[in-house]
Amino acid sequence: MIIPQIIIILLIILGILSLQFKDLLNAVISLAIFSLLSSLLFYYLHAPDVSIAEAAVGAGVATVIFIAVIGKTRRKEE
Amino acid sequence: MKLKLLGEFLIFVVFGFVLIFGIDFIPPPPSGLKNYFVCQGVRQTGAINLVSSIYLGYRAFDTLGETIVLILVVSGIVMLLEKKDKE
Amino acid sequence: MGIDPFILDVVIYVLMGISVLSMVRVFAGPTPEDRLVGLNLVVAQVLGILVIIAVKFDRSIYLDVALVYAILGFIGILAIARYLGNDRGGE
Amino acid sequence: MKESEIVSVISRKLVPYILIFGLYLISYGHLSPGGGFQGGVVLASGIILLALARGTDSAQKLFPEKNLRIVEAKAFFLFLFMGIGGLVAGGYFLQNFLPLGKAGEVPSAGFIFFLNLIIGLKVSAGISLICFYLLKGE
Repeated sequence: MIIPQIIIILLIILGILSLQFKDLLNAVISLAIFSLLSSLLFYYLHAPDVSIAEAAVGAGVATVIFIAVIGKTRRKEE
Repeated sequence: MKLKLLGEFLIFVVFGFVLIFGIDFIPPPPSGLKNYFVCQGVRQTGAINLVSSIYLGYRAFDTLGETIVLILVVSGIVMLLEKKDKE
Repeated sequence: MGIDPFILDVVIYVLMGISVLSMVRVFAGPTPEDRLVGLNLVVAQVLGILVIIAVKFDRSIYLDVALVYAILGFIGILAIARYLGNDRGGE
Repeated sequence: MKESEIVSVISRKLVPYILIFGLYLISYGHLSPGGGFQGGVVLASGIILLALARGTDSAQKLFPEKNLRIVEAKAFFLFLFMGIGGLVAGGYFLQNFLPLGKAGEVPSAGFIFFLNLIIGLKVSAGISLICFYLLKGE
């Protein structure tokens, strides 16, 4: 099967991209997809416990905390 | 700017090679503990989910440490943000 | 018993390809709104992949992960959309 | 900004199901994937959804901040008392002193079920407290 290799390559691309964005909102969206794909990777490797934790934290809580912090500080990075 | 990006890329490639080829030299993990958990876990703790039986049965003291970490985080955030409201 | 595993593999590959194609909008979207729509698409397609992998492995308890993502996947999107709406409304 | 009617109504209808699903993840943690931390995060996500869609003041009517703080502090001491219970029963700290029961049924694995419940309540109270404090200023 070639699914884990595809997911790992996409993960590397998304990680580099979220470092390079100047607008921090785009970085948050890219990190949301990062956590979604890593949850899919854990699920594919037969670890549903870790996958549930990653999905719940990455989809709900982490994004809300990032957005609240961006709202309290500046949005653009210089 | 270009030079900095090149440096980052170089660090990425070097660490990637070290990690990929370093995996061959790591000895395989000991299988005695794994076999013990798989064979005895359900009978000794009564939980079918082995992950749950390890982190609450055999290693419950680690979980106590995790709860201390969480309570420290919450009290830190409450202290930092409550001070701001009063000013 | 059940569905031919080859068909399930083909479906997983097709959904993976579609989600890679919709990730292009995330990589190259000019505005944050475009990237938000791309995120929404990727969430829906990965949800399909999760359910089909659960059918392929023949474990019914693996469906819990898909249920968690189906319930909680839109909270992050709601937070980002609310922030964008506040930003536009404040101008 | 004007509150959206659709988001408000949908979130009000959806939150009870999220809370029930979180309690399911906690209480079946020793039989299926899930457990204290995961179920607690799902419970906290329900409260966060209420705070996002209807404002923090409306969410704090249902889940007051004082109660969350009390749950957060008391759950830690409950965990310690469960550990001391093993000591009292004649074993070591955090020993499984309740009867194990038959593996596979819901009231089995005596001690683990209660620890899952305590950790779930504690994690949900802590994370929703963090998000209340962060979302309050907007």
